[in-house]
Amino acid sequence: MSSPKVEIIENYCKGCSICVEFCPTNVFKMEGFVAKVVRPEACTKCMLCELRCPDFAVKVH
Amino acid sequence: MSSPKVEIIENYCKGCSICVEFCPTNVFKMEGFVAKVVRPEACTKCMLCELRCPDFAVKVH
Amino acid sequence: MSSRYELRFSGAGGQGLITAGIILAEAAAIVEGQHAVQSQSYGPEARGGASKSEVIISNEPIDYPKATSVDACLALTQEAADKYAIGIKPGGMLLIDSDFVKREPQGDFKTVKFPIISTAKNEIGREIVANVVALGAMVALTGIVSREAGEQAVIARVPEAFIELNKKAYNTGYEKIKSLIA
Amino acid sequence: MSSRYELRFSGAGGQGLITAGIILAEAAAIVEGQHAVQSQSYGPEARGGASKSEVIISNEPIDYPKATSVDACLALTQEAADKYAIGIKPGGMLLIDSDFVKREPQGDFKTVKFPIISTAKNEIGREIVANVVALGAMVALTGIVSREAGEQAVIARVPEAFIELNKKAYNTGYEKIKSLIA
Amino acid sequence: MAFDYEQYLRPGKLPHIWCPGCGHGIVMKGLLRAIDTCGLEKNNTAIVSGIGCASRLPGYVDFNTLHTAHGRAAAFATGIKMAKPEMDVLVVGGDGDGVAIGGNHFIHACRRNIDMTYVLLNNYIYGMTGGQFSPCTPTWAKASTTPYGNPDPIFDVPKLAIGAGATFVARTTAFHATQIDKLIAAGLRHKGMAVIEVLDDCPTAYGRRNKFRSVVDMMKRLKEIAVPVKAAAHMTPEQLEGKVLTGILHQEERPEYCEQYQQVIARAQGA
Amino acid sequence: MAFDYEQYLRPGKLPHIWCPGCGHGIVMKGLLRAIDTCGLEKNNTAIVSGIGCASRLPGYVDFNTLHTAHGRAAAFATGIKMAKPEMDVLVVGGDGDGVAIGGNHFIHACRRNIDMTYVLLNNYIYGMTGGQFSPCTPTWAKASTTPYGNPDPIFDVPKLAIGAGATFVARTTAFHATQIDKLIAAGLRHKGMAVIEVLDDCPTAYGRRNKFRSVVDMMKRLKEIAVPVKAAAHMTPEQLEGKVLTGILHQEERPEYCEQYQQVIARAQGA
Amino acid sequence: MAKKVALLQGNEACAYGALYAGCSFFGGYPITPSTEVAEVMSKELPKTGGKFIQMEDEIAAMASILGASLTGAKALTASSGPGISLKQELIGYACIAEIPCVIVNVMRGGPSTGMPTGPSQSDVMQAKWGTHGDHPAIALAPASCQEIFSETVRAFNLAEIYRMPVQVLLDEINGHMRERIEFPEPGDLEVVDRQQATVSPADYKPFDDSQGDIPPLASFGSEYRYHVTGLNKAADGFPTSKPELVDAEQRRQLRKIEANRAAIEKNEEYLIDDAEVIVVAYGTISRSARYAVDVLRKEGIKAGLFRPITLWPFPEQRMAELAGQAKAIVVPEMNLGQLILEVERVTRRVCPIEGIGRVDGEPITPAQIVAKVKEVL
Amino acid sequence: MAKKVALLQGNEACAYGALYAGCSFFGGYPITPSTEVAEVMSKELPKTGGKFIQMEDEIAAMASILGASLTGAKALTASSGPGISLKQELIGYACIAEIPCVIVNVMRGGPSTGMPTGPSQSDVMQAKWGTHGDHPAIALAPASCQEIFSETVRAFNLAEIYRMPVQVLLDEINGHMRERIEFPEPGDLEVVDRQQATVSPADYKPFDDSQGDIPPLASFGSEYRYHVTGLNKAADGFPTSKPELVDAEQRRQLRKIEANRAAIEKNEEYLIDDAEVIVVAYGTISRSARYAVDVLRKEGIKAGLFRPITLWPFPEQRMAELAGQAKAIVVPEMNLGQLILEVERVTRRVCPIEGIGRVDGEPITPAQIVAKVKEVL
Ligand SMILES: Cc1ncc(C[n+]2csc(CCOP(=O)(O)OP(=O)(O)O)c2C)c(N)n1
Ligand SMILES: Cc1ncc(C[n+]2csc(CCOP(=O)(O)OP(=O)(O)O)c2C)c(N)n1
Ligand code: SF4
Ligand code: SF4
Ligand code: SF4
Ligand code: SF4
Ligand code: SF4
Ligand code: SF4
Ligand SMILES: [Mg+2]
Ligand SMILES: [Mg+2]
Repeated sequence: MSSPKVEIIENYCKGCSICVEFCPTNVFKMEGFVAKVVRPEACTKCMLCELRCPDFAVKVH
Repeated sequence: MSSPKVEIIENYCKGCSICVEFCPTNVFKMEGFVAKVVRPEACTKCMLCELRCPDFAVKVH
Repeated sequence: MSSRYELRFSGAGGQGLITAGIILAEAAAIVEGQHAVQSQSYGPEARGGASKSEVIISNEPIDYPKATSVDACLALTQEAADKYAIGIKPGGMLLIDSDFVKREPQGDFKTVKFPIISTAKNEIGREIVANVVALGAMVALTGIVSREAGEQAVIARVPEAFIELNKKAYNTGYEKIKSLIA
Repeated sequence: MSSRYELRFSGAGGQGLITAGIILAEAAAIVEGQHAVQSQSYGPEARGGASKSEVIISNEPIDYPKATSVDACLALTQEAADKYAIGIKPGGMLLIDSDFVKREPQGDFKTVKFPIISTAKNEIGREIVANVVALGAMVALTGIVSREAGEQAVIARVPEAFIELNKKAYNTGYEKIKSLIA
Repeated sequence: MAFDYEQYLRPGKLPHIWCPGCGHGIVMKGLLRAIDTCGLEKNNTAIVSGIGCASRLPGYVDFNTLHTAHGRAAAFATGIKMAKPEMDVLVVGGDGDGVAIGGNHFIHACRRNIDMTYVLLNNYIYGMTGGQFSPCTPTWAKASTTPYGNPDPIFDVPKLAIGAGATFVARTTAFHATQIDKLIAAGLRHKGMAVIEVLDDCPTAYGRRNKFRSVVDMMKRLKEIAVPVKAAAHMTPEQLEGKVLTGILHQEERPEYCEQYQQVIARAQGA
Repeated sequence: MAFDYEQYLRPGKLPHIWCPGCGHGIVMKGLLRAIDTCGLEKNNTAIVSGIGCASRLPGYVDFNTLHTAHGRAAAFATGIKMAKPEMDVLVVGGDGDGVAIGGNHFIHACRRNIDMTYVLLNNYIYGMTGGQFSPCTPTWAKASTTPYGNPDPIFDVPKLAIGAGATFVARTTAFHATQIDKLIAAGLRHKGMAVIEVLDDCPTAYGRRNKFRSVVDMMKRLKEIAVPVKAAAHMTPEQLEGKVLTGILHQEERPEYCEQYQQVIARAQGA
Repeated sequence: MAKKVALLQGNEACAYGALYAGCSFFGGYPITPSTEVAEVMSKELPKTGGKFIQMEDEIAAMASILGASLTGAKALTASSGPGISLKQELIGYACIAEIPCVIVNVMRGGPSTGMPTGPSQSDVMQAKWGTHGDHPAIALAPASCQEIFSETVRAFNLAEIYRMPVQVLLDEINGHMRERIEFPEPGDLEVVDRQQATVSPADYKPFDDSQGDIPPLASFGSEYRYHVTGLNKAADGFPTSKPELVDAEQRRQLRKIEANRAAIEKNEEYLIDDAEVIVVAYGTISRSARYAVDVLRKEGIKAGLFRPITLWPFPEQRMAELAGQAKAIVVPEMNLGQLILEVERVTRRVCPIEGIGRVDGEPITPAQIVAKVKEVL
Repeated sequence: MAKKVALLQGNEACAYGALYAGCSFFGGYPITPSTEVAEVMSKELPKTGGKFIQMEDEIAAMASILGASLTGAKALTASSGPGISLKQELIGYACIAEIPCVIVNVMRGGPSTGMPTGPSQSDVMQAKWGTHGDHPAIALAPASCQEIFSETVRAFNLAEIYRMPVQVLLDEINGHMRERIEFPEPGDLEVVDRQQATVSPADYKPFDDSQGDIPPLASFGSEYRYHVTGLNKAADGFPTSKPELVDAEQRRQLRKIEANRAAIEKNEEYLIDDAEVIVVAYGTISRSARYAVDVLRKEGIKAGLFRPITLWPFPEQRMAELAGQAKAIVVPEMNLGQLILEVERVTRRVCPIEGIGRVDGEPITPAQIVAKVKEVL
């Protein structure tokens, strides 16, 4: 299994913080109005961020 | 208890036969288009004819 | 103008007068290829009350579809007679059921009396065909369609099983009137 | 004709520009007893996109309630500046947030630049009062209502607990512009 | 001993327009007895209907009566009750009126639990318009718009009412005349939305088409299919096949809508 | 591993119009995954909505999409399905659209058991019009037309659907994202009317007014109130107080409407 | 005669006309005096695999035919006043989303429940203005059962050609009366089918006006996929509020009618050439009028009949011309003055215009018209 | 100044006007751009024991206000195009059953969902013809927030006086814009309460026209008991289809308006005396027109404004007079030509009449009107 790649499409992100708050391993952080990937290495690929982002802005590969 | 008086208001009666068929003691009979009281003495005052006549045409006193 | 001829069948709701009107219109329009319009009026209430069915027959297209001055009228009940005999044109005809219409409407028309319902009940055996008896009677009275056309239209309308009954009703009505007015 | 004066507050939905317009209109209409009409436009979508609020102030009843040729315009975003600076009349005024409007609209009007949002954030401590900072700035720029009337209208609108904050925002905006254009 | 219906009937309106054997007359009488039992005052009572044969009922009875548009009775009644909560408000109407076109108002009145008594005269057909199928017409029965039999499943009216939140739901039939007034009276006494379905018959538009030889045959069917809830508890699913439960099918206590609104008023007035 | 939503999205339509944190986006994604799971064909699938924020969903997805009038989606969808039964038909829409103005069409679609999948995005408010209360707004909550709190009781949507005759009824929340697609997929596979209620959030028109500090707080509430049906079986009424059951709440087999109508056709053709 | 003949009610003729036109879907809700249309459809449609559905109300009925129409079906509903009022919102939807369908209104006395079994022509203005917003309208008012058949066919044609709802206005009299009908053979009457999209599915836009004012409508469930909305929309079917697009769309929709008046309008003229008094009448009452004209002519009075068959668009040019030649115009209607307003408007009242209104549940008789004509002369 | 003043949206002013008029019941269903009316009512009504109810849809909202009105309450609903279309059947019910109520329509672009946030005046004809059957109509179109307040009061008065529904037509612009309002004190504006029955309960007939065309309406829950139906009915409220009774009833209902035009009609004239071009405009657009008239006058062009405040009944006599004096008439409307049709009809087009239609979601500007006036001159 290749190491996960977590991506945020910034112009889709509306800054709701859902990904930030519910990622079990705190991969994201809010920066201004958008979420940023700050600890990609911590990702366990649980996919919840991608599932819960209302704006198609998170992609986990 | 006075003996029951069963009465049919003929111009209300529409001749549906409900009173005739469901009187337990066969007090009524159809005559032409209206029901007639034919055996008033048999009436037990169960009141069902009055309750079930859709046309306010039966009165049991 | 055209040969416009106006008939009215009146009585109580449920007596089959609309059907009688339809059969007559079919006899004229379909069997004989004339023009015909049939219409009816509903009473003030959805059910009950006097009811009428009108048929206009003509050799030309018919404009106004309702009766303007009635050539021949049938009345099976007193209420219908009271209400609908008005409108019969001078010299027109009125056929009444002599058992039910006791107060004969007065006017400049010929009145023919005949116990239609009781004929149906007693001679044909089924009160329900009174409308067909009446139809036969009206055909005989008016001659507006041929006897055969009327019979054909009756046959075309009724279910297989009732053809004989209705033929009998029609012809009885027809013949009774023919002998009455002969 | 009348002393009709037209102001436009533009920016993004959610920046409180409608409220700013309302407060200004209240300052004019209620505090000062002038005539005023405030109106707004919704963007193509129910939410988001450029938004504008317009206030017309006059000493006479106001007919047409929308801007015809704008005396003074505020733009908090580039999109709003691009879209709504058109319509400023020759010799009119445009106030832009210098942090957000980088491409300055060109035209026969005077442009004043001032970092409104950052002032709210950094000097007042709450970005949410940027609209009141902007209001103070517009009052200073235009003088269409008195400083006091504007302040009074601000006080009347905001909840008790936020009065001081908003007064500060208003006055900061007012003074910054006064010193800028002095 | 005969019940004095005249006291509640408008003079000169009988005979009514309903056909011979139409069940609606039986239900009307039960309704009047229930009103009498509960001592409702004429001036203080509104009876609201929609359009249909059943909906002609209010015209005969001497209350504040409102014959509205097809399907809208519950919504008109809601306006009356909200505006004058001290009035007793009843709705009467047919199956088509109540749960076809009127379905939305019916379920929302149930949801609100507004204090009204809704008597639904279910003859499982559109009587007034001559016998088109209604949402209560049995599947594969004949109606003028189902010449090959009705493909539609039916609404179980009590189940629908319960699903929507009605707090009193009962059912009986026109045959069970003595139960009609009892259930309506219980509904009137219940605080909140009470739905009483009365299965009755439309010999004219349903009976003939569906091979009932007479009104009496139709009444006998009502007698046969009815099973009191209590009795049903001891019956097997097979035994219950084709039966309908009668009696009070559901009752619960929930805040009544106008009372809830009194709280809104109290809050608004700063109480 | 990332699900390829793009294959089902119309190009160039993102970002969508929904507010930051609006639950509708989460549900839309679940819907697309379910469609993918079930292998629905784009050309053969119709997605129908009414009016409201939720009802904007069809505009984003690449199927035959129909954005109708407020409340009427189920009725339009019924026309599509009846006319072309081979199509897969989905309805999506809000609580107001579905069970306020659209209540009648909703219950009748349930009654008919027509083969459609109805995804009801219940954010318990009229979002699009700025936050008036809906029939799903909690009692005493604040909305723009209930400044003193909402006096209305709510519809329990699954209970209403079951009462009306739906043969598949399920519920989940936007928090339970992995369940959304599973339940919708189960609904799509079910032959007959399938109702899937997804509780989601409207931070803009509901959250602020009702003192939720953030979208995240609202999501947490969804997490907390949800109890899977199985788990609920072991819980006391006290423990269930304030909770909502999730999962498949009801499933039964009944003839499907279009198939019933095929029988009508067969009869008409003398088969 | 080789043709099949029958004595049919107007309502029945309407249903058979719809079937002739290829109607394969009926969504309805019963209401007097329109119910026979539904009854015939419920019997005939399944014979050929068509669909009849009785919906929960008139709104749902209207919705169902729009859904069905989008799948490519020719779709019909029938109702009367109260039901037609309920359908108004969705009639507007059909206009803006440009979905072909036919709506039969068998008019009865109104407003509200009014007189369910009484004839009336009092929904004529509603047929144009009933729904909110600017929108196109086509409404036909046939007079005889044969014409009800053929105009119903034409209604479907117009609906399909102009991609919009078309109303057929009958009334309790011609809906219920029976006349001899000759059933046209296939091919006797023109039947227009929906224009098919020719561009590739990828290029298809449901409101693409680049080829003309009436873009082809592809069917749901074909290889064409698209979006439909009741919001103002761009050519691609997606909502827009760009002023120029909204303006173009709204104007195009009215232009569908205005630019094609010649193809849509239809009227009949009887003894009009030398007429000094013109009776303007439609539907059932045109039959009274024709009868009256004959009576008047017999008496030497130069009366003529102008009978709009298309009430909307109203044949205004021809009406204006005729007004120029007439000494007076008489407009009998079973209402309290509706189409007469349009007659007044388009003629500039260059001659006296008198209405005969009747709303008591009885038809206007030839005698009434004769009397009025004599009065105005 | 002693009077309470505030800056209010037109919709808010409308709600406060209703409260001033004594409205104690609001039944509604939310829709943009009318919602603020409901919002204010939901807040203010319970303060004085009044009732606010949000119903399940617009039909129910309309039904609820009619039920409430029968108990004696002054009742209001507010909506916009789609909702108003849905209410049509029951608007007819209110007409035939003669139940007072006020219906506010804050017009938006249409048809169907159209442009919910775009202003429009395209429901003007619907306000008269939307429901089926012949029926009376009153519709008012105020222009400013202050006038919205006072015309809403007048709407209630007219509803109560004439026992019928009255519509108040606003649009997205004047419904949403804010202006200074002076709240009238009690007594400043006339408030008419419902005429009470004076006969004994036994003699009361709800439609007894023996004392005049507008019989008093007793309240449900008083000692008067009666029957109400949407069928044509006799004086006692019970259904009838006796031709003479139906005829009398229908005509009486229209006569309520026709015989009282002077009391109902209201319009404003601005610089009209010597005007050569008359701009006929109403509601929001009358404000553009007034501005344009000022501009034109400045340029020496003799323009004047005729502003009908009562759109229905349309002030036709005055309009016809004015047409006689004018060289041209210009009718700007935010629609594709509605009231202009009535202007054309009543003036016989004795002078050129030009419309300015706009349906792109933007208001008609003074400049557009100025340009058009110059063009027609
Ligand atoms: C809006 C509207 N739609 C349809 C009708 C026609 N209509 C009158 S009564 C009725 C059905 C009546 O059936 P139901 O409510 O079951 O009452 P019943 O006559 O069987 O007692 C219908 C469809 C109407 N009057 N108004
Ligand atoms: C006939 C009609 N009535 C009212 C409206 C106004 N309206 C638009 S959306 C909406 C409510 C939306 O609420 P919901 O369905 O719950 O969807 P949400 O916006 O919450 O997703 C309303 C009342 C309308 N467009 N049409
Ligand atoms: S996949 Fe799971 S662990 Fe990885 S970023 Fe997303 S939520 Fe965090
Ligand atoms: S969940 Fe999506 S929209 Fe929300 S903050 Fe994260 S990336 Fe942005
Ligand atoms: S039940 Fe009544 S109506 Fe029927 S036959 Fe007996 S008396 Fe007559
Ligand atoms: S009261 Fe009973 S026994 Fe007596 S007549 Fe009536 S049904 Fe027969
Ligand atoms: S048609 Fe049916 S429901 Fe109507 S009165 Fe007759 S029997 Fe009763
Ligand atoms: S208003 Fe509410 S429902 Fe609508 S998009 Fe915003 S958050 Fe979502
Ligand atoms: Mg029924
Ligand atoms: Mg919602």
